[in-house]
Amino acid sequence: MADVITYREAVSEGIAREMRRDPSVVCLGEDIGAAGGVFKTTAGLFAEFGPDRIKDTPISEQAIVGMAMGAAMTGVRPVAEIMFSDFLACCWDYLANEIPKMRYMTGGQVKVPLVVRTANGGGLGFGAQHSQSVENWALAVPGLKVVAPATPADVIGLLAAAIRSDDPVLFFEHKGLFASKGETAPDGHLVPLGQAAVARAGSDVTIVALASTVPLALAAADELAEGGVAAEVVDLRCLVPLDMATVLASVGKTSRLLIVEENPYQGGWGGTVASVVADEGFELLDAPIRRVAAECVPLPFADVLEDQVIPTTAKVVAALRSLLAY
Amino acid sequence: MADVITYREAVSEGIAREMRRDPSVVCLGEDIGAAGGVFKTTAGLFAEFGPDRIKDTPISEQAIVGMAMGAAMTGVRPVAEIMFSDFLACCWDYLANEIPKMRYMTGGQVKVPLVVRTANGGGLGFGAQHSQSVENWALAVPGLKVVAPATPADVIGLLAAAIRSDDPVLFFEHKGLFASKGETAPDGHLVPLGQAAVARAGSDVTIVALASTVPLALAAADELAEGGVAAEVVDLRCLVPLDMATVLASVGKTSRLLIVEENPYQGGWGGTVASVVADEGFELLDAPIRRVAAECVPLPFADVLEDQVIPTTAKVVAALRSLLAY
Amino acid sequence: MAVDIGARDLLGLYEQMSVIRGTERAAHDLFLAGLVKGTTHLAAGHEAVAVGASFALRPDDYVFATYRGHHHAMARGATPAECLAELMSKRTGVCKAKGGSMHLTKASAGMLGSYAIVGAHLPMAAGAAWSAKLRGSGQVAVAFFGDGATNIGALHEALNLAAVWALPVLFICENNLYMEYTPIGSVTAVAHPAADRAPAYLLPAEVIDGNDVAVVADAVRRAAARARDGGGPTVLEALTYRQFGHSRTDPATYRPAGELESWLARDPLELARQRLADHGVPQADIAAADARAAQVVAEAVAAAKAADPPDPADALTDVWADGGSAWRT
Amino acid sequence: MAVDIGARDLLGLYEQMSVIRGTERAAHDLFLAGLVKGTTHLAAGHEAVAVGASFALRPDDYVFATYRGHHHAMARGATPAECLAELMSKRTGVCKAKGGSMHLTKASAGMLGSYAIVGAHLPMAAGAAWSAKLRGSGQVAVAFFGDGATNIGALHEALNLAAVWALPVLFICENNLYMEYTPIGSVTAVAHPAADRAPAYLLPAEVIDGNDVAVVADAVRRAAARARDGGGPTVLEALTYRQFGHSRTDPATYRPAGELESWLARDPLELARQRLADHGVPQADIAAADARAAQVVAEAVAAAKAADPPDPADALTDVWADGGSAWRT
Ligand SMILES: Cc1ncc(C[n+]2csc(CCOP(=O)(O)OP(=O)(O)O)c2C)c(N)n1
Ligand SMILES: Cc1ncc(C[n+]2csc(CCOP(=O)(O)OP(=O)(O)O)c2C)c(N)n1
Ligand SMILES: [Mg+2]
Ligand SMILES: [Mg+2]
Repeated sequence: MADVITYREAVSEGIAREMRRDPSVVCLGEDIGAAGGVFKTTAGLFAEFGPDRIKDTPISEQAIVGMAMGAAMTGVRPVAEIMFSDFLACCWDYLANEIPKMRYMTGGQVKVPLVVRTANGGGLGFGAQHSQSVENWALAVPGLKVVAPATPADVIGLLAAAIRSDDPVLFFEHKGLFASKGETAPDGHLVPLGQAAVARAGSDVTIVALASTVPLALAAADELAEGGVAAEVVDLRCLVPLDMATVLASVGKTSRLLIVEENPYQGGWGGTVASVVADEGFELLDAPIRRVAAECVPLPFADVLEDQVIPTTAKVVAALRSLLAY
Repeated sequence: MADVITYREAVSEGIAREMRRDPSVVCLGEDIGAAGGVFKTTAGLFAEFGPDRIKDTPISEQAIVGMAMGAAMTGVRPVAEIMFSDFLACCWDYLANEIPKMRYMTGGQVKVPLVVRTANGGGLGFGAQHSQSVENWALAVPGLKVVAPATPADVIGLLAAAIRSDDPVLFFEHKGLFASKGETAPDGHLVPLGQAAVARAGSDVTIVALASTVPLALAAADELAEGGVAAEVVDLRCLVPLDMATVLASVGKTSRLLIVEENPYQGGWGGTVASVVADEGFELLDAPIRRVAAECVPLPFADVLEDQVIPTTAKVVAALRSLLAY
Repeated sequence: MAVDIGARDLLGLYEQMSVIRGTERAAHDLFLAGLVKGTTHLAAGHEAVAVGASFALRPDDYVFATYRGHHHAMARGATPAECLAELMSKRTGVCKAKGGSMHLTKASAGMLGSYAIVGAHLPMAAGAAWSAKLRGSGQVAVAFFGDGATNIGALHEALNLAAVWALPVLFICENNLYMEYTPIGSVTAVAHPAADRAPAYLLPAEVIDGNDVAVVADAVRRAAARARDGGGPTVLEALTYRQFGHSRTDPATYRPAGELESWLARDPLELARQRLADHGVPQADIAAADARAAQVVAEAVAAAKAADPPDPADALTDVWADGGSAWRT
Repeated sequence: MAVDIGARDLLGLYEQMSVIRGTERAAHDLFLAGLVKGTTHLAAGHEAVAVGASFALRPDDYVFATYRGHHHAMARGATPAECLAELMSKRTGVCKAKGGSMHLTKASAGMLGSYAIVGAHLPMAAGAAWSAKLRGSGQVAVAFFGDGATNIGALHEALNLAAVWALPVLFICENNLYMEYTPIGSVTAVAHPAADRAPAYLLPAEVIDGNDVAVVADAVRRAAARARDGGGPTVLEALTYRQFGHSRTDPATYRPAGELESWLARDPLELARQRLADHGVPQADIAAADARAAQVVAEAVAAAKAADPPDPADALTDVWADGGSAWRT
């Protein structure tokens, strides 16, 4: 039996494995050192790798990511932490305009092999500036790989792929999943970027999910299974590269597509998935494409309000029922 | 006959009309004063309104937009210029996390009536950091109104609506349109936010376009008209509020939808439009939904390369032909 | 330094601090009891900064605070009841439970918000000051910020522009030695992260005892007067200490032994009691003030507990000027 | 200040400056002729900063420059031909015509890019210095930036972190008095926008004559030596002037009368000629250097003109490590 670890532990485990393997991997961020990070996702790293490779920084998001970029251009593989994904807005220039464009603008001369890790998403009552799902900002920027794992094993396997990648990777860890548990990953485990996982097989309807919405989709599928409906759950794992082949293959089986995303509908990645299917998969569809997404509001503080805004299992179940009834 | 002005002139005309009407309207930005702006879109304002209402700033995008926010919260209506839309990344925190959330987070206590104007888009050989279409960053943020006019009259009418709005508005002026000409707008002209325009009526296929892609869509429609095809061109004018009613009504007539956008496909607003139609308009469609969008690359410098990346009339015509042949 | 607060005013300030301290303790207990969700950052220890500054400001001046802002909200007039109700996700919360602990705002009292992205509000305060200047209102804007905020880019941009435009804005740093768990001294070269940066903008600065309410009031009064006279911004660095951990249940084990104790000895309420004694205020008056404060806090806790949760439908209001949140037409 | 460049080296530096000046003039003419599209920012007048600094650096040191960076690219070893080809959108451009004038980069010569978002590259240079320190390579990183960049937040964050980590990085400001059309003095309170900020980070700073190649070389050599010895960063503010307008065809009418002329009298090439004369270098040698430079430029123009445009298929390469640009699988 494989050991069980938390998603939170998987983060530090995944980083530690790569740091042991490759001495050029270094970490920087706020309170990631002796404190082990505000989410304890870097716990133990400082003790094992010491102050040269695990660097506490001032509150300077631009310097954190900008320095990571300069280091990545010159022979180091930085793993930078931005504490909450909302704060990516404070260094967005680096992620939108600098890092992803470097290789292209220089005609291929310069690579930027870095990972920016960040705690994404809501559901914990942290309010409007500490709860957003901002993966769509990144999706719109050519040149960034975008990863968002849903399980501890995927955290480890995707961190390995991300840190070894010569492309810059934005790695979204979901706050709501930190306490969740799952099997750990065997030594050397690597999940290639751009391969979706079929988290549950089924033939009646396809649910496409990412990170926090994977457990919601699975719970909804369980609920429908009681009524004899077999839902297939596709965990995208990455937004870039986006594994549309797996999605289209699933829709080919089920003819029905529901997309579940934590971010607001407008501008959400579900629109990209839907539009590919509405084009290339048009003939596969027996029903409209539906999306369960967040409302167009900032994330409210009170949990009773937050529940109204972001997807819940109940909302996914309701959407599936209406889709199946079409 | 109405007078003809350029899109560029329409910007300063639109601002001037509001500044004359409302003494609380003030402008700030880099080189917007005596110099009249790098695109000459504020030409004449300094002479007419003087140094208190037209403020040159240092190169401090965070201070520009952050100060505009503080001023807007306290009885002034700032119109801030961010020279190139790419630089929104330098003050993204204000546009993503602060301005749009203020009213909601405070339970409705505080309004933020400001406009951030910026020169958006490519096609001029300005390279990867001065050419992006970044309207999708804004689309993904609840609480921002997003405007992108295609004609001089719309520039004036939408600026009036934006400046008078008690909601924060991100106003995208397209660099490629500055030199274009059109009828000016009558006194008091106001185009409400969230109303698309049918720029050309037709019954065979719907083309949804925005800003720079409106003239492309019209040119393509002209080309197809020679072959007897009547394309309807919907100019969205705003992304938020998004006028899906007009789009769905058009698709109801034509049963075919092509979306033309300058930004990359992944994460682009066309995905949002497509997914609404693939849901609510599913039964209206006789063909897959197609999108002509930019490639997943930073904007290259050389024009022969840039043409490969962003939409052109030829690409729109080709996409229409294939869609009509379906 | 001329500290000219009379005994009567001082006792009032003491009582305000006592109310804030009591509310912070209550918030702490309510958090441990599971009645405050999410996160919360207590300001116990910082009371003198908020209360002293508020005393020196006009009611129509503007205050911008951080996620550690309960004290500023209350010092400006938000009631303990509406603050605790906000923390406890109640309909009667000062922001209708939409903001939460980190975003307490009371616009009607010139408390223009608590901001949870470090440093972001510094330009906003400059903007409010610009607005005051444009309108000729004579108002001053104040930004309170932590030592940790002194290394973020927005600080630099705000100080420079405020200086060049000679805006009526005060930048008041609450230097409590720590960011979250990392000492500010380990990530800043200069000794005074705020005051030592002021010369880079030709701004005047003062390092003050942030635990002495009279000292704070005096420094803020002088800075505000200069700002109103067109003399531009001032940087004040108030030395203080947070008595709880950074947030929630942080046990603050990173503190060196004895540090907390030495600061507790200079607790702002204790310093105020000493000053009151120096002014000849009887112990009984102080005790009475404490008793009134305790009463206010107890009633606030009760009221917040008794209040209703928000109406779920309220989740979709207050995005736009029309009251709603629709993104399409 | 010890300026110990021998006559021979100085003549070499002069010739480099002459090549750069000639290339900038050619770029100007090619722009007016419609052969350079988009925009371009000429560095004529700034040559001494680039050439002096390069002389003082090791070949493996790192340089980060701005959109006004032709001089830095060439000083570090990019050829005039590949630079002009880039400006003219040719396949042989130093960035394959994907970057353009604002993004000249020659990584193999340690010229790690030209950046068009003001100030963004300052943290990058600090990061390269951090990398050098981690690898124990003894390399130094240099960021060149304009006076206008001194008011952007990234500067503050970079200077602070570089100071605290004692990184081997040099921050060299080319203060040419103007941003685009607005004088830096109108938006900055201190007299020296870069040097006067250094004390805020406990960093050493020097204001130097940026038009005197020997002065620049000397200051950079000393700063680089200190950085290599673990002494941390230095801020240098090089006073210089851009002889053309900001970009493209800007006629620079905002300049006060006589200003350009007074700076032309201190043209870096003229100053170098005076120094060469002081060293007893014959006029003929100087003329021969100019002639060689003119030849190089003429050949570069011819080569760039003759080169092919890029292959359209190249538009979709170089995004990812696999060479392509696919966003889906
Ligand atoms: C831009 C940004 N980076 C990081 C954080 C996370 N964070 C919240 S509080 C804090 C420490 C702030 O320290 P300081 O400014 O000294 O204020 P204090 O908490 O001591 O009052 C950090 C790093 C944030 N909220 N915003
Ligand atoms: C963040 C940002 N804001 C604005 C601009 C537009 N812009 C380009 S160059 C320039 C002036 C820069 O002045 P300075 O730093 O002095 O450099 P110089 O052009 O004088 O070499 C400005 C405002 C930009 N490129 N980036
Ligand atoms: Mg602190
Ligand atoms: Mg300059």
